Amino acid sequence: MIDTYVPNGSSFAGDIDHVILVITAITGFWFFLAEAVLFYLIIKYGEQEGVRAKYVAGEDPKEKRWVAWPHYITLLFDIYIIFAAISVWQDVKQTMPQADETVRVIAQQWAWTFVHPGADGKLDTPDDIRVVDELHVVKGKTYHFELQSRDVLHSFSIPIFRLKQDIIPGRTVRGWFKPTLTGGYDIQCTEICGIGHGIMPARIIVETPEDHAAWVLALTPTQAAITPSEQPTQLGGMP
Amino acid sequence: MNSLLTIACAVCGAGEDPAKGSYVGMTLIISALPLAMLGGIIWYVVRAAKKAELAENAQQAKTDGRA
Amino acid sequence: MSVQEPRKPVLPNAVLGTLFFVVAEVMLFSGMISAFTISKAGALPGTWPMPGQPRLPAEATALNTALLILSGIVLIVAHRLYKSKNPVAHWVTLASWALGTGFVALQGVEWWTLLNAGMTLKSSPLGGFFYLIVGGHALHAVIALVALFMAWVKMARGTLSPGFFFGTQTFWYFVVLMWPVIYARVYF
Amino acid sequence: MSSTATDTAHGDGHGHDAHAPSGWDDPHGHGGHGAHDAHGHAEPHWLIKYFWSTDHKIIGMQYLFTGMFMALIGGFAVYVFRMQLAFPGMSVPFYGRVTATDYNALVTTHGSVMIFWVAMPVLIAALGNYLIPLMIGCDDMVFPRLNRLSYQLFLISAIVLIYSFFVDGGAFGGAWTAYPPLSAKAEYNLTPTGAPLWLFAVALEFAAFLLGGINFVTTVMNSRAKGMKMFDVPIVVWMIIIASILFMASVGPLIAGAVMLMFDQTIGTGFFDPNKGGDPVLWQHLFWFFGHPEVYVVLLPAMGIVAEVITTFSRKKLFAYKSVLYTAVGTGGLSFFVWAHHQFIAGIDPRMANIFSVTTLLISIPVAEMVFVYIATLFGGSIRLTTPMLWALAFIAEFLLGGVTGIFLGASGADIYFHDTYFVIAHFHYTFFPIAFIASFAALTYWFPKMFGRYMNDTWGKVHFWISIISFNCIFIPLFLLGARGDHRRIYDYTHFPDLMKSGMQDLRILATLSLVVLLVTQVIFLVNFFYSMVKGKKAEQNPWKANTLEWQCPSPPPHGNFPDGLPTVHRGPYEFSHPDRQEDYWPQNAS
Repeated sequence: MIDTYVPNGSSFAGDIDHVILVITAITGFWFFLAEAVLFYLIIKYGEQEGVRAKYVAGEDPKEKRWVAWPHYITLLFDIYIIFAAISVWQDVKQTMPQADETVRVIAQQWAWTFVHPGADGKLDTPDDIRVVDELHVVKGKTYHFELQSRDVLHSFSIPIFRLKQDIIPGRTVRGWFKPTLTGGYDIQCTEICGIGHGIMPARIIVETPEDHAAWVLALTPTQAAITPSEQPTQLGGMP
Repeated sequence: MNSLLTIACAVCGAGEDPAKGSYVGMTLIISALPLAMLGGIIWYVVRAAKKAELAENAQQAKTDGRA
Repeated sequence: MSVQEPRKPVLPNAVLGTLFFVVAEVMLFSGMISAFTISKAGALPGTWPMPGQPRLPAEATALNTALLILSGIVLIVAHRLYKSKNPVAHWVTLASWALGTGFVALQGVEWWTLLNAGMTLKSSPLGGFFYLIVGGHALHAVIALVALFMAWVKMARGTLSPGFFFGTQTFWYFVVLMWPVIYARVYF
Repeated sequence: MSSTATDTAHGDGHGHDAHAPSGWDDPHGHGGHGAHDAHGHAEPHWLIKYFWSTDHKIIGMQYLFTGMFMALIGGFAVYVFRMQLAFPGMSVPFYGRVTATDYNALVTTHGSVMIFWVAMPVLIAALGNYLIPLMIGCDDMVFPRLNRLSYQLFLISAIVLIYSFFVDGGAFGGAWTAYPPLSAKAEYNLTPTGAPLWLFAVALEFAAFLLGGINFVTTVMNSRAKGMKMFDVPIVVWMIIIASILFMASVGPLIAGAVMLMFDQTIGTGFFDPNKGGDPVLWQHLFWFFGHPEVYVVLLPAMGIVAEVITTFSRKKLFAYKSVLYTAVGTGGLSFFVWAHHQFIAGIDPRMANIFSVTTLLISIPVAEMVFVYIATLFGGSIRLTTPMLWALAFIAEFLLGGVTGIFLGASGADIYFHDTYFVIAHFHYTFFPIAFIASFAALTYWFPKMFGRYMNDTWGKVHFWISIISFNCIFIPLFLLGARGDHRRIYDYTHFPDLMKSGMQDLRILATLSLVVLLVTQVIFLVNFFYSMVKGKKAEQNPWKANTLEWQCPSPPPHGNFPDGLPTVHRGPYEFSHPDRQEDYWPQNAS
């Protein structure tokens, strides 16, 4: 449903779409049923000359079941939705699969810095690749991310991955994703972060392993004399 | 400075956050407290109202008896 | 004979109004205390209190606490005497007021000492929370003491309305009962 | 707040017993004069009469008109920023170019004004003040002067908020949730004066409603008419009472947080500053601990209004009165356990999300039950589609959509995608618009004859209704679609996001904006109808709708003291319509 418009770009996007579909089906059914009953009653019991309204207290269990049964069923549906939602939540947010690579995302007013591990696949080494407003990842690899903020709350959101996580200054927030679709897509900041909140876009570039290797190679300096990479210790305060 | 970075593992939930226990405890207390207080007031008022009614009835019975 | 006439409200307006106000106030303090507890538990080892800053004088404050609780008990006695129309009632009320004032005065001395020792609102989270919570309580205590003093003046003159006295009492009991919770959470 | 203890106590000295018709403490009070038609010599100066009155009806009107004025501000704000979204960079008519700073300030203002200065004062303060003493059959609130103080605090808070537009740096722009560190430090939010002023206004407003709420609850507990038992109290009064209690019990932590945040802003403490050992997430807890019960604080009175209107115009007894009452209490109780669903992805422990997901979905049961009960009430009725009835039925129809879309956001797994998108905006506008506007229109059109002794024009009322409802749906259904396609909130200009400028998305934004303009312009019909009918409308009798509750058993408009023939005695419940033992199809509560 969602994927008609927003492509389904990560390993768990389909699961989240499925939960949304389930909820849409259930709530849609209830919504249209309730609206239909409402409109039927309005039309059926419009004021008529000489017809007096019924006197129904609604306290008798026999009358009450008209309301009681629908909400028992609502409860059943609720329980089903809870199980569906929580099982996805556990996959996406509560457990992390083994990572192939870790990237660090540093947000500040109003730009993103993405620290890629570079050729050696490890962060905090001299060959880290720091790019502003562009995150390069490989299709099919499992990534962990470390979110850090230099100033206020931000939120790291990639709609095609169905991924969203707030970034809290003073902490490192972790999560994971596994891209399944190549191409360039939007990264959004979804937590208001000051006047530049609307001009804080970034792009995620999902590449094939070959393209990514070429990209890494182009940005890796040939000599070892590289400036030491910025440590997370410089967090907090304005840059 | 590095030590100031606390790890709030939002995903693995490994309990690294030292505030977790008190956070959960405070959540419970602060959620249940208003209900407990209001329940207390309602209980007291209902009990007092019942007592007043009983006393009133007793009074009534007394006056009736005398009459 | 507590029930004088039928159909009298179960609780007088003033008591009921104050009671609901107290519910909101208790939630105010529980908000602050829970924030304090979470911040304290989340603080890095060795920063609570910050090195170079005094720890809170829990032992000395025990005396203040005792004064305040005694004041509450004395006010209960005053209430009993007032209801039995005993002429001594207003002196007992004044005694309760004096004990309460003693509490606020001793707290003031404590603040002065701490401020001189370098613990301010801005010096550390502990300092901030201490002045916030204890200061908030002190503010309520002062307001309640003003009301209690007015109650004493009116009682001595014989113009006191029971509603005013009961409302003030409700508020003062709230101040008294809130304190041990604050004392136990913040000072230790 | 400082004088409350003494004031409450004072009020008692001057207050009145449940059954004493005399004893209001208004020194200028004159029993028996109408609120709007008397201008005799013995009258107090009109300034004193309308601005210093302790009469609950006048205070209710003050709240109502202030709320309506603030709604115009909130409406203008949304007009400006929606125009910017539809036509980025355009100079908006009557405003000019919208900068990013303006945009954030307008969004923040729209949110906080509509919730705190429109929904709360109109639904709770205005209707509560106006209706509670009339509906429970007493002459005034138990603490009339506290009531006046409550309105004055509220007025000051509104003035402070409006003033904050004109200070250096402009109004606060950190969203109505005011998350620190953005809201805490001027170097982040760039509104050094606007942010503290906003916070001060909100705190003052809370103090005002706290006093008002205490007054409502005490009045209903102690001043009910003779014979009015627990289950004879009209549902709308119950709902306002439950809402007031919810408000009182939940607002404390937020006031604590507001004081802490204000210290952070002005003194430079570090309660929410991670660099000083504070915790920014703490504010979110204190805020949402209040913020979610707040939803039910405004929802319940709206539900109550709908109950009154649909029973009257379908000539039916309310289906399962007790169930409605119990579900309202249940909703209130549960609402203290759901707040963290606003923070699923905010970095809290993910296991907490599971618990809050369960409680959030559970709260759908009592709310759904209330809606089912209202629908069941229509069964077998004799439905008259007057303007207030149309609004009340529209409330049910529209609120249903708001309710079911909440399930998406309460289910943690789906919320990962929908959080902070336009889906959320559309969802809560489908709840808040019915609450704050549809229910208010139902209430105003329903009680207008009582308030002013005249009818509103029904034809224009229906024109206003249909255009409003259609344009409302045309605003927010596109926003659901935009949200589903990934549009995130509080963005000043979408042209920076290529994925959000794909085919049709801008068209949806333009459709929503144009519908909004239609909706706003339509309100002129209502305002003209309202104020014209106030002076020139057809005269209304005492009980124009043939309703049962006590407010219809006194003159329209009610004089000072409400019941000139003595306070009523209640013999039955409020919804005895079409009773088989009675010839008329209504049976007033006080009729023997």
